[in-house]
This record gives sequence, C-alpha cells and structure tokens, in this order.
Amino acid sequence: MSIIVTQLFNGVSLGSILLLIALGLAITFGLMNIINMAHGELIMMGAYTTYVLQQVFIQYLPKAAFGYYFILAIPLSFLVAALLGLLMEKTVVRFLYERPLDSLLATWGVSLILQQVARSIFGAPNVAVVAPEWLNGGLTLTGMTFPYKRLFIVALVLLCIFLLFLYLYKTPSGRRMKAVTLNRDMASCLGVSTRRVDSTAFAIGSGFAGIAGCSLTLIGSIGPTLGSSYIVDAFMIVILGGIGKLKGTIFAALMLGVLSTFVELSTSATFAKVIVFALIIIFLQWKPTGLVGAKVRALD
Amino acid sequence: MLLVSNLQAGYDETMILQNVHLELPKGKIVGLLGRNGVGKTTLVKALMGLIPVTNGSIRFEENEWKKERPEARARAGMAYVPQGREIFSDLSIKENLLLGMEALPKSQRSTSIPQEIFQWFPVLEEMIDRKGGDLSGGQQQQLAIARAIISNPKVLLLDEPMEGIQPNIVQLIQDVLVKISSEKEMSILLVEHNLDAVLACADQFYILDKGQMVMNGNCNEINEDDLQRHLAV
Amino acid sequence: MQPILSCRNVMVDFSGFKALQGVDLQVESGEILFLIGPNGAGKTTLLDVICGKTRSTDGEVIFDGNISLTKLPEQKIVHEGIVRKFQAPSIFLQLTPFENLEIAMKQKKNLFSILFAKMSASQKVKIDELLKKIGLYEVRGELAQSLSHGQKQWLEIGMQLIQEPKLLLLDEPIAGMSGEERTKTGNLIEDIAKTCSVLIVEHDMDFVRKFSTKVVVMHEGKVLCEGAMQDIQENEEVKNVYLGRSG
Amino acid sequence: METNWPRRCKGESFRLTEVLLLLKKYSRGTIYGVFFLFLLIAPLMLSDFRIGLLAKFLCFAIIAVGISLIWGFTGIMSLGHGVFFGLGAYCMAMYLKLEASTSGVPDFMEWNGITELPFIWSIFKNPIFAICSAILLPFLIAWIIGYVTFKNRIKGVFFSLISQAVVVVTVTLFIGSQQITGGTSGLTNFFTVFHVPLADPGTKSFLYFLTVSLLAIVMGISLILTKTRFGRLLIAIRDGENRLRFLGYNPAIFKVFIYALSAAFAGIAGALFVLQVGIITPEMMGIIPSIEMVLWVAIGGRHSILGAAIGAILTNSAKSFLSETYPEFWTIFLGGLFLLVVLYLPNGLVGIVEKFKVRFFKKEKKEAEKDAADSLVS
Amino acid sequence: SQTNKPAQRTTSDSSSGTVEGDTVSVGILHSLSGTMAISEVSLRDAEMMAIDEINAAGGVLGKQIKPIIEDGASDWPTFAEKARKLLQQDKVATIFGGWTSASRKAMLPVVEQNNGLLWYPVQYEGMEQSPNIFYTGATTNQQIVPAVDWMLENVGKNIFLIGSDYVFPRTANKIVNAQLEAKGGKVVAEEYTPLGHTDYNTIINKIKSAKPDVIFNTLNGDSNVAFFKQLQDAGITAKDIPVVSVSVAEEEIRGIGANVLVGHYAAWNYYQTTDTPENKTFVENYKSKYGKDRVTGDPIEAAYIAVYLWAEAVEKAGSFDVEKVKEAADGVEFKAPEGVVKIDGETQHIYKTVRIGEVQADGQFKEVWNSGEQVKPDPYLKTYDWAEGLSQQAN
Ligand SMILES: Nc1ncnc2c1ncn2[C@@H]1O[C@H](COP(=O)(O)OP(=O)(O)OP(=O)(O)O)[C@@H](O)[C@H]1O
Ligand SMILES: Nc1ncnc2c1ncn2[C@@H]1O[C@H](COP(=O)(O)OP(=O)(O)OP(=O)(O)O)[C@@H](O)[C@H]1O
Ligand SMILES: NC(N)=O
Ligand SMILES: [Mg+2]
Ligand SMILES: [Mg+2]
Repeated sequence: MSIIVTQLFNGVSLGSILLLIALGLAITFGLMNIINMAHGELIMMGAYTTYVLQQVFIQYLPKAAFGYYFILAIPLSFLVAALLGLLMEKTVVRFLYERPLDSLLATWGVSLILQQVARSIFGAPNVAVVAPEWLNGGLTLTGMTFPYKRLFIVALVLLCIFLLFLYLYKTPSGRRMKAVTLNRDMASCLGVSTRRVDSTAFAIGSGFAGIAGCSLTLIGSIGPTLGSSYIVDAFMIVILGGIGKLKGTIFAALMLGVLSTFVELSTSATFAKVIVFALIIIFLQWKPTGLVGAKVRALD
Repeated sequence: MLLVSNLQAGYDETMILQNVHLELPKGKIVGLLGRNGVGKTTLVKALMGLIPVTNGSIRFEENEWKKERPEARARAGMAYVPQGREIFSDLSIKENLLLGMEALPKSQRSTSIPQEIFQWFPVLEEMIDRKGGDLSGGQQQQLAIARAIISNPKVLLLDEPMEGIQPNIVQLIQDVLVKISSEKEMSILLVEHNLDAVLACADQFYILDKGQMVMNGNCNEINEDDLQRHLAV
Repeated sequence: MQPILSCRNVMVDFSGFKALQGVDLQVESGEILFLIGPNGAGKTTLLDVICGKTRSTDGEVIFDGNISLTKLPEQKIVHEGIVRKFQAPSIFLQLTPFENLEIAMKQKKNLFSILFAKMSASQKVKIDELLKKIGLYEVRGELAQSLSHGQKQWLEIGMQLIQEPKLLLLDEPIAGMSGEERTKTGNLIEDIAKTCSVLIVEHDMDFVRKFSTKVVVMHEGKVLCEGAMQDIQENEEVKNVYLGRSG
Repeated sequence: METNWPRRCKGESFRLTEVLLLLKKYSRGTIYGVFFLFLLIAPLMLSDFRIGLLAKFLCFAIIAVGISLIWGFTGIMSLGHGVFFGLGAYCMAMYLKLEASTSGVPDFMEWNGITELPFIWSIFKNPIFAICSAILLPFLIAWIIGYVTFKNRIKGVFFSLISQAVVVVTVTLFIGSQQITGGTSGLTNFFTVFHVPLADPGTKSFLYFLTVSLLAIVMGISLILTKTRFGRLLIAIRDGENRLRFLGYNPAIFKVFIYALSAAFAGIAGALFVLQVGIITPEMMGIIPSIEMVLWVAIGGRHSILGAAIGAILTNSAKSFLSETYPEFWTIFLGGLFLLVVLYLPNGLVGIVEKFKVRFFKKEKKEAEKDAADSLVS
Repeated sequence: SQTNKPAQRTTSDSSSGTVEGDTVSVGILHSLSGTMAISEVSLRDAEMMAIDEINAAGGVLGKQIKPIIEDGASDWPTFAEKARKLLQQDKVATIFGGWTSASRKAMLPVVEQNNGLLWYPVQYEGMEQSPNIFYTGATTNQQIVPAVDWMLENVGKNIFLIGSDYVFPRTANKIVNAQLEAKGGKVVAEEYTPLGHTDYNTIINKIKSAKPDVIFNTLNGDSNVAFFKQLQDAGITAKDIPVVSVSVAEEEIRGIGANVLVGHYAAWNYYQTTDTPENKTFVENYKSKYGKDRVTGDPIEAAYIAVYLWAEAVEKAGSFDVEKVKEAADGVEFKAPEGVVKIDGETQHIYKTVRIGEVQADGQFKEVWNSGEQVKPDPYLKTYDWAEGLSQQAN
C-alpha cells in the first residue's frame, strides 16, 4: 500500500517536473507554432543562472542569506531565459512564423551554438548547485517520506499554471496573443501590434523554460547538455495534450509521470521508456489531435 | 479622407496595380467594380498595408501612409473586411469582437460589446460564446463586418462583404452602411461584383481593369454602355 | 422517376448544437435543385453529410436507389459519382490549372494506375476543351496560386465537371463572380444538368429565379418548404426569415 | 525565338546571354552530368581517407533524396528516418558480424553470456537475405507505421513528432537489448564481405562505385516519379490532402507508398554505410542524426532531388572540415551555418540558382514580349 | 581483439608516424562536445599537460610532440572516423583517447586495420586485449573485483546493483554476480537505466523495499548526479545504505555537491589526495595550468601517465614504429602520481595499486583501504577460479 502511495507521489512529482519543462513549449510551440529545439538550452540557461546566483551569494553575501538565494533564483532564471528568448525572437524566430517546420531547423542551429557557448563559459564538467537547507529532508507521514524539494516543485508548478491561465484567458494581452498566433495578418489589420505580441509571447514561453531549469538544479545535473535530455519528452507532452491546449498539456504531463513511474516499478527504466513512448504513439493513432484535441471546420 | 495617387503594387516580382488613382471622400460610400482578377483585392490589401507599395502615394488625412504597418493604419482609423473573412476560428465570437476594438485607444476599449452591433446582427448575440470557426459562412461574414465597424473607423474597406449572406441581411447591411457612413462620417470603400448592390448604396464608383482605373463617376449619372464595356467578360 | 438521392431524417449534432434536426430531401435525376435558407440553416452541413465530410448522428442518405452513404469513406462516395465544390475555393495552389484538372479527371485513382499513368491524346484534348470552357486556357500553365478568387472558383467547378459525376454538389458557386460570369456559370450548370443532377446552395435570388426548376428552403436545421421559385417567393415565412423585401 | 536573338543581345553581353540561354535549355542535364562526372573522377583526386568520407556522404545523399521525396514533394516531414537507415545498416552489419565471428557467436554475445546464436541472427548468415532485408525491412516497417498514421489522418507536426517517438522507442529498445543488438556500442569490427576483405583497396573502390551507381539509380527513380502524374499528385497532397479525398483519391495510400519508398532508400544507404564505415550504433538512428538528415535536405533545397543530394554532401563536408579545423568550437560554426541557411535560403542552395534562373528567364520573356509588341506597332 | 585477427591488414607505409623535422605528431581524441564532454574534456587537458611537460624537457627522441586534437563528439562512429583520419591522413605516431568502452570498441578495428596505437585511459570491464591498444586505466581485477571483496568484508553481503545500460556496467555486473555467488554474497536486485537517465525515484523505492546492505554503482556520467541527489532526498544516507561507485571521481563529486556524497565510497587507483611526491607536483601543476578550482582524479591521472608511458616506451625502442614501441613497452616503468606503475607487455595493461576511498565534506577522498602492492592486470580474470565460466567464453 505505502509503495503505491509513494509511487503515486513520485508520478505526480515527475509529472510536475515534466509539466514545468513543457509549459514554456505549450506557448512557443502550442500557441505560436514555433518548434523551438533550443528550448532545452533555455532550460539549461535557467539552471546556470541559479548556479551563478548561488556563487554570488557564497562569495559576496553573509552566510545567513544563503538560504534565500533559491527564492531569488526563480524570478531571475525566468528573466534571463526570457531575455535570451527575446533575443532569439528578434533575430531568428521572427522570420519563421510562416514556416513552422523550418523553425525546427533554425532553432536546432541555435541549440548547437548555445551548448558550446555554455561549455566555453562554464566549462565542460557539470557544476553543482547546493539546495538551501530548508529544502533538504522531507515530510514523513505514516512511514513514507515526501521530499520537500518535490513538494516545492509541485507547488511551483501550480503557481506557474495559475499565472499562465490568468494571463491567457483573463487579460486582453492574452487574447491578443491568441489572435496573433491564429492569424497574424488579420490581427495586425485590427490594430494589434503583432511584433510586440510575438516577442512578448516568445519571451514568456522562454521564461518558463528558465524556471524549469532553476527547479531542475534540485534534482539533476547541471551541464551544457542538460536541456537536450528533456526536449523530446517536452514535445511529446505538448503533442499528447493537444497543440495549443493548456489543459491538455497539464493532463498529459501528469499522465506521463504517473504512467512511467508505475511501468518502471514493474519493469525497468529502459522498458518503461519504450512502453510509455509506444503508448503515446498508439494513443495518438486513436486521438490524432491529442487529449484535448480541437475539431476544426476548415478543410485543411 | 483617403487619397491614392499613382499607386503601384503587386506580389514579389509581378506588379498587379499600375498608376492607380482613387479618392475616398469623407462620409461617402465609394463602390469599386471590376471583373475577376483585375486587382481589386490587391488594391485593398495595399491600402491596408498588407502588401508593399512600390510606387505612388497613399494619403490619409494629409499624412503619407505608404510605409506604415497595418496596425498603425488600423489605429489611425482604418478597418478592413477581407475577402476570405479571416475569422479567428479558435476564439469565441465575443473575443473576435473584442479584438475589433484593439484599434481604439486604451481608454475607449470596453469589455462589453456595444448593443448596436447586436441590433444589426442578432445572430452574433445568440452565439456569442461559440467559436468563430464553427459558424456558417454567412455568419462568419457578418462577424467580420461587425468586427470591423465596432471600432468606429474613419475609413472602412470592404472586400465583397455581401458574399454568402442571405438576402434580407444583405439589405440590412446596405442600410447599415448608408446609415453609418452619413451618421458617423465614415468613408467606405465597397468592393463588389454585384452592380445592383453598389448602385443601391454607393455615392460614387470606380472601375478597375487590368490593374488600372478605367472609369469613375457618380452613381446617379452612370452610363450603362460604358459599364458594360468594362465589366463584360 | 426515381430520386437519385434521398435524405431521410438526417440529424447532425455538434456536441450539443443541433445543426440538422431531421432533414428529408430528394433530388430527382437530371434536375437542378436549389437549396436556400438563412445563414446557419444547415445547408453546408447537409452537403457535408452527403459527401462524407461530416457524419450524421441519425438518419439515412441513399444514393442511386440503394447505396447508403452514411458510412462510406469520402473517396468511395466520389467513386459512386458524387462530387462537391466547397464554399471556399479549394484547389491545389502549387499546381497549374492544367495539372489540377489532370488530377481531378475521371480515371482509375488507385496507387498502381497513377504510378504508371500516361497522358493520352484524348485526355489532353478533354482537358484543353474544358480549360477553354471555363476560361482558363490562357493561364493553364501558371501556378493556381496566382489566379484571382473568381478564377479559382471556375477552376474548381472545372475540376468537378471533369470527373463526370452523377450528382454535383455546389456550395455557392457564383460567390465572387460578376454579372455576366454568373449567367455563364448558370448556363454551364444547365449544360451539366443534361448528364447529371445538381444540388446547389445559393443566396443570389436572381440566379435562383433564373436557373431553378425546384427550390428547397431550409431553416434551423429542417426543411421549411419546397416547390417552384414563384411559390416559394410567396411564402410568408420564407419572406420573413430569408428573403426580406427582395422577395 | 531564335531569330530574335541578335536584336536582344546587344554588344558584349551577347556571348554571355547566349551561353546562359544554352545552359538554361540543357541546365538539368548539364548539372547532373557534372555532378556524376565529379563523383566518378573523385578517386583520382582525393586521398583514400577522403574518398572513404565521400563514400559515406554519398550514402547520406541517398537518404537525402528519399527525404526530399517525402518532405519537399509530399510535405511529410519525417524526423525518424534514422530508424530506417539504422535497420538497413543493422541487417547488413549482422551478416558482416557473423562472417567475422570465428566462434559462431558474435563477440558481444559472449560478453553477455550468450552461447547459442539466436534465431533472429542465424537467418542473417545468408548474405542475399541480409541485403534484401536491408531494403525490405525498412520498407515494410515504414509501410506499417505509415499505413496506421496516415490512415488515421495524422499529419504535419503531429506526424513529425510521432516519428520522433518511433525513434525513441527503437533506439531505447536497441540499447536495452544488448544481448541481441550489442547495445550502445552497436556492431563493429567486421573483416570480410563475401569472404573478400573489406579493407582491400579493391573492395573499397568497388563499394565506392557501387554507391555512386546506387545513388544514380535512386535519383533516377525519384526524378521519374516526380515528373509524372504521380509526382503532381504528391504535390497535391502537400497542398491539401483532404481536398484529394473529394476528388476520389485515398491520399493515405500514396503517402504510405512514398514514405515506404524513402525508407527503403534509407535502408540501402544504411547497408552501404556499414560496408564502408564499418560500424553502426543505435545512436546513429537517434533523434540527432534524424534531424540532421532533414537539415541536409533543407540546406541543399528540399524541392530538388539533386539539391538534396548535394546538400547532404556539402553539409557533411562542412561538418568534417569544421570539426577537423576547429575541434573545440566547430558546433558553433555548424549551428551558425544551419541558422543562416534556413533563415536566408528558404529553398536551400538550389534556391539561389533557381532565383537566378527565374530572373534571367523572366527578363528574356519580358524582352521577347516587348519585341513582339514592337513588331506589331511597326 | 585477440581472437579475431583481421584477415588482411593494410600496413601503412609510414608506420613510424609523421616525423617531420623535429616534431612528431600524436592524436588526441576525446569528446569535446555532446554528453561525454563533461568527463572527457579534462582528459584532453591532462594529456596536453603531459605533452607540454615532455616537450619542455626536450621531447621524445629529441623531437617535440605535436598534438592533433579531434572531437569524438560523444558519438562512437565519429570516434572511428576521427581515429581513421588521425592514422591515415595525419599519420600520427599514436592516439590517446576515448572514455566509454563503446568509443574504444569503435576505435579498435580502426587501429587494428591501420596498425596504429591507441592509449585508453579509463577503467573498464576487461575481457579485451587488442594488440594495438594499451590500457592505462584499471581492468576489473584492479578495481571491481577487489572492491566487491572489500564490500563483503567491511559492509555487508546483500548488494544492490545499479548501472547504466551499456557494455561496461553489464559486463562488470556479470563478473560481480559470479564473484558474489562464489563468495557467499547476494545480489538483491540489478537495475539498469539508459545513459542520461534523470529520474531515480522508482529505483530508490525499489532500493527501499529490497533493503540492501550496500549499493554497488556502475552508473556513468550525468545519471550519478540525479541518483545521489534523489537518494539523499529520499532520506537514505551513507550510514543507512552506503554506495560504492566505480565511476565517481573528484570531478563528478564537484558536479554533484560534496554534501550529497559524504560517507559514500569509491574504488579507484588514484585520488587527488594520494600521498606521493609525484602527485603533489602533478596536482599543483594541473591547478596552476587549468585553474585553482579544478580537481584531478583517476581517469585524469591515467590519461596523464599514458602520454609518459608512451614516451618512455618510444625512448626505450629508439623508434616511433608501432611494432618496436609495443615490443619495448614491456616492463616500462614510470613514477606516476599514483605511485610506480609498470606496463605488462603480455596484456598491454599496467600494474596498479587498488584503493578504496571515502568521500569527505571537502569533496576529496580519504583512503580507507589499499591493496598494498601493485596488482598485476588480468583482463580475462584467468587467475580467479570463480571467473572460469566468464573468461573461457571470452577467450
Ligand atoms: N499571392 C499572389 N501572388 C501572385 N499573384 C497574385 C497573388 N494573389 C493574386 N494574384 C494575382 O493578382 C491579380 C489580381 O488579383 P486580385 O485578387 O486582386 O483580383 P480581384 O480583382 O480581387 O479578383 P476577384 O474579383 O476574383 O476577387 C490576379 O491576376 C492574380 O493572379
Ligand atoms: N463544427 C461545428 N460545431 C458547432 N457548430 C457548428 C459546427 N459546424 C456548423 N455549426 C453550426 O451549424 C449551423 C449550420 O451551419 P451551416 O454551415 O450548415 O450553415 P449554412 O446553411 O451553410 O449557412 P450559410 O448560408 O451561412 O453558409 C450554424 O449555426 C453553425 O454555427
Ligand atoms: N569504461 C567505461 N567506464 O565505460
Ligand atoms: Mg478579390
Ligand atoms: Mg454554408
């Protein structure tokens, strides 16, 4: 029984990590149709930002302050990744809105460049981020341990989702964003400043990648190739949820998290991966537009 | 209101429009006629800024507009109903209409739809929360018109707005156009194939042929023979 | 005469919204049947059901006496002889008008025959003739994307004709055409009707008046009335919901 | 037309124009001729090592031609062609490995404690079977995958990402079943094919020319396919496959066929690759190689068979050159190259040539029209 | 490998390498990009340092060593291609390179067919002995086998095996299984995860229910970070269940965070803290060359000594010729940072001292056990009875 509960928790926590990684893509890919292969490198930038901030705290601030660096790291990672995203949008992505598949290829180039740049700046070996003291340990309930880090990530994801929903569905800015992504020309004919909306949207999507990177420092390695190990999963989640469907993305991430932890429990990590991906393929055969797929009236 | 002179525009390497002159007086409806493929849509797109103008000028309230982006034109008071309707298919009717108000200054944008719109197009009120893409062709066309006039533009560009709309609503739209053009001093460019529809509401007309203006005048002093010459196939 | 197409109690439900609420309709062979009705009455939806794009939630569509269409895949329905022109022009923009017609042309359309297909002289003549008929002969070699809206409409009608259908479904075929082109299209349709039945959705009453033999009026997902145009015009309800003062 | 020449070409530009016109007329043939001529005489000009590399790039060119068929002409972007390349390669490699195993069981199986050859391996003792399956297995697997996905009307990025998922499944499976596949290390250490040493200069030349010929055949098939009604149908599918349904076609079948064909091409390439490079690993079928394959085609020009082939050769040459010259930073340069090409050459290298051709041709046409008008007036 | 001689070997005409004027070129072939770069870049640094030192001291046979660096890009076929390039195009006298066993297996046929020389500096799974490869890292009887003995003696008998899913961990664990069976230990479970795997919660759950005395860890690369961080979060400390790793060196500790690893063990032949005069200089030089915060470690040291061993062998042979160097290599000794090492000509591996270390709070190891004398390399474990089944197959 307790193993079921802890596995369920593990699944949910893996799901929220996946969701955090996919949330940014849900915007840049789901809404804007940009297949951003450099999304992983934006995640990596978020992680390195956290690392740098940690070093700054260690070097320049009193020891007592160290515990707070991680709180500051979250918005800072968002900002750094968002700025990088903004730069990418202005220089690369902007020319590719009409050519989604080409965006994949161009951003692939960006990802190669960013990886090597990170290697040149931070060195090839992994760096370590030490979690603040208050994130160590876990909540022990009836003999089961729920690590604080995992609980923290779940909470962080909930907060991100809440803010994103608010932005997308309750603000005119979110409405403009949806309009521009649906029909750029027409939106501009109505007076929407498409360039600004595009940049904002891409920056926000990238910013979420930064947050994902920040929280990944709690559980994994921080190195130049950090992002590449998550990128495929992230795309699968967006696709599985249904392109442009935030709710779908959330379901998909949780489903994937829980599914793979339980399959892994009864098989091995390798076969869990095989089975989960095979299930995704089969599921999409059955529901080709994803969990929350859109029915469109248009012919094509 | 809008003065186009010597305009040259087209796609990539092919120039469609040559030497086009056009004047939209304040508060008047101007009909633009022409056979298929003569460049009517191209002209409207050039006016809205969707395709680049290679030569000539577009003056709007004494300012040169040739190089402005579409959104700037929209904010300055130009609105556009495209030939393909171009509804935001994934957004609700309400959201589509709210987007129509983007052209207004922030202070004048409201969060609700002016009742006037629903008086003209009751079907939109009935379906206010349905997705734009689910509407029937004619319903979409009505939505497109409503979306354009909701911002009270100074210049309204209509590319075949009656296409696919049921007869009684066509009449209604004609009435609405006449009404708003005079009441709100809106200048309207009405691209139409249907001569009767133009004659029913326009004050002046232009005829475009092979990318050039070949004829213009007042609707009440039209010469049937000339018309036939330029419009017949 | 036996009807070539008969719809019985066709219903369509779009997740709660009942677009069609039991449509009964018959098309006799060789007739030009006009389908009119207010925007959103369900005309396009009905055509969608007939050609297989939308699946009906209830009811039957019988073609040519005994073929039930409600379960057939789209291309099978085409093979039975029903072709459809969509409301928005849907041609292949990256091909020339000639190539568009070449692909649409009546021929074996399975993988094997297409792989080894050769353009025969008679096929070429047929296409060229049609190109002239629809006025696109001059531009037959240019990419269809550079055609104007009206030309695209024509090309699409041409693509339906060259399939030599038994039943032609047209959704607002003259939208975006000028006066004379309308007449020409009308004549073309009358010409076609000699060999096949035609079901047309249209909002232009002059056109309907001129070319219809029979008219069916739809309203709110049901057939409101049917008959000759003169009779329809007198119907108060039709006037109210649809025609307005032009009726 | 001919008689108009002197009038149009004034003074010095005369010769140039003439030459260009001739080139235009025979341009396709000329370019193909030059291309294959270069490949045939390359062994005379390049070192053994470089020819080895070129041979590898030619294998990649075969894949690129297949990808251009499905992507450039049909609009299907497969991010999973590595799998078909890999299947072809593994089929060949299994045969080679068996020929190289003196004890009857490949070395990696011994490390994994397997003493008896599994059935799946023993059938690859027959070289003919191995070669046939290198082509047919990818074809069949692609047919199955394609049949289900296309029948279910999955397309666009959905298909692309599903093909990536197929990659993940295949690669993970290959890595995870070490006892049978050799795991991450893949299969390597081969000595002979048909009992002829692979390292023999003669074998190497033979394989090189075999690769050139197969590339020619594959390009020939593709050209024929695209220039016929079938090719126009592919373009129609790219434009809007749903419309085709209402013209009485089942687009799924056509897509399945072309997809499977391009998979077979990739399989051929895989078999040739293993013969000449001597190693195949699961990572070679992974996400990265699969995306790179598409990039070659994008760089060369997706709408052109020859462009795709040249793209594969040039991109890989650039990759080799950059990584040898700047082992530390070559990925930056390579990434930059990808970026620039995609941004500024949407139709790849071929796009530049085409643009030039179009411009030249247009000028010719316009001038001809003007001449005609002139002669009318005069 | 030994059993499979290539049917015909193309003997390169200038098998003595490119000796141009007063330089001799050698190849350095590690992953400078891709996932393996996190480990391999440091090996390149160590080899470059050795080359610089040797050049400063007058070179080899009076010639300056000219390194030609190539990027293996964490891709095994690329390793093969670059090795071929170095041998055929640059005609290098020898190659130093590789980390993963997979990369070595890819280079093996290339060096054999071109009669080149490869120095491979990382501990590995044994069962291999190419005539063209020298192995300067530990083979199994110099690391894994003694580590298992040590575990049985000092920690416990119930062992949980976790490893990355590739040839090294799989083969290593096969050996461990045989060894434990013979010596009364018990494998409670054996788990593999794909290289680069990052979620270990489920496996940790399995560990919790299997309740082993000790975890024997053959994970490689990034996965170690995730594994140890998540192990700590699950509340499992080194006191509860210690982990003995064979691929976690000082550099990995730096990337994980020492606090996460305190109290866990590793088995190696060298630590940065190994107390020899040579090591003191080595660590000092390395830090002053590459930065104060850089650390050394076993593979780094093995890469460093590879260059020296090759140079010594060349000096002894008086030639760069591969055959002559191989012949001369037997018995070549070098005062390495880990202590004196000696090439065993028969196996082309080297004699090494085995050391078990415990991770300290400063990220360094404290040696808790060593083998005393150098252990003779035995890649096929021929001298171990319990390994009979294993080694016979491989022979
Ligand atoms: N995107 C395009 N690229 C190139 N040429 C185009 C493009 N769109 C239209 N054209 C060409 O421009 C010409 C004018 O087209 P336009 O759409 O302006 O005609 P129109 O007068 O609006 O016709 P219709 O009444 O049929 O709508 C046509 O000959 C058409 O071939
Ligand atoms: N996918 C859908 N989801 C929800 N409602 C839909 C959908 N498709 C159509 N409808 C609704 O069904 C009704 C019938 O639409 P249909 O397109 O058949 O009308 P129509 O008679 O062709 O109108 P028009 O003359 O304007 O073209 C409309 O009210 C439309 O909003
Ligand atoms: N030899 C190794 N660690 O792969
Ligand atoms: Mg138009
Ligand atoms: Mg309709």
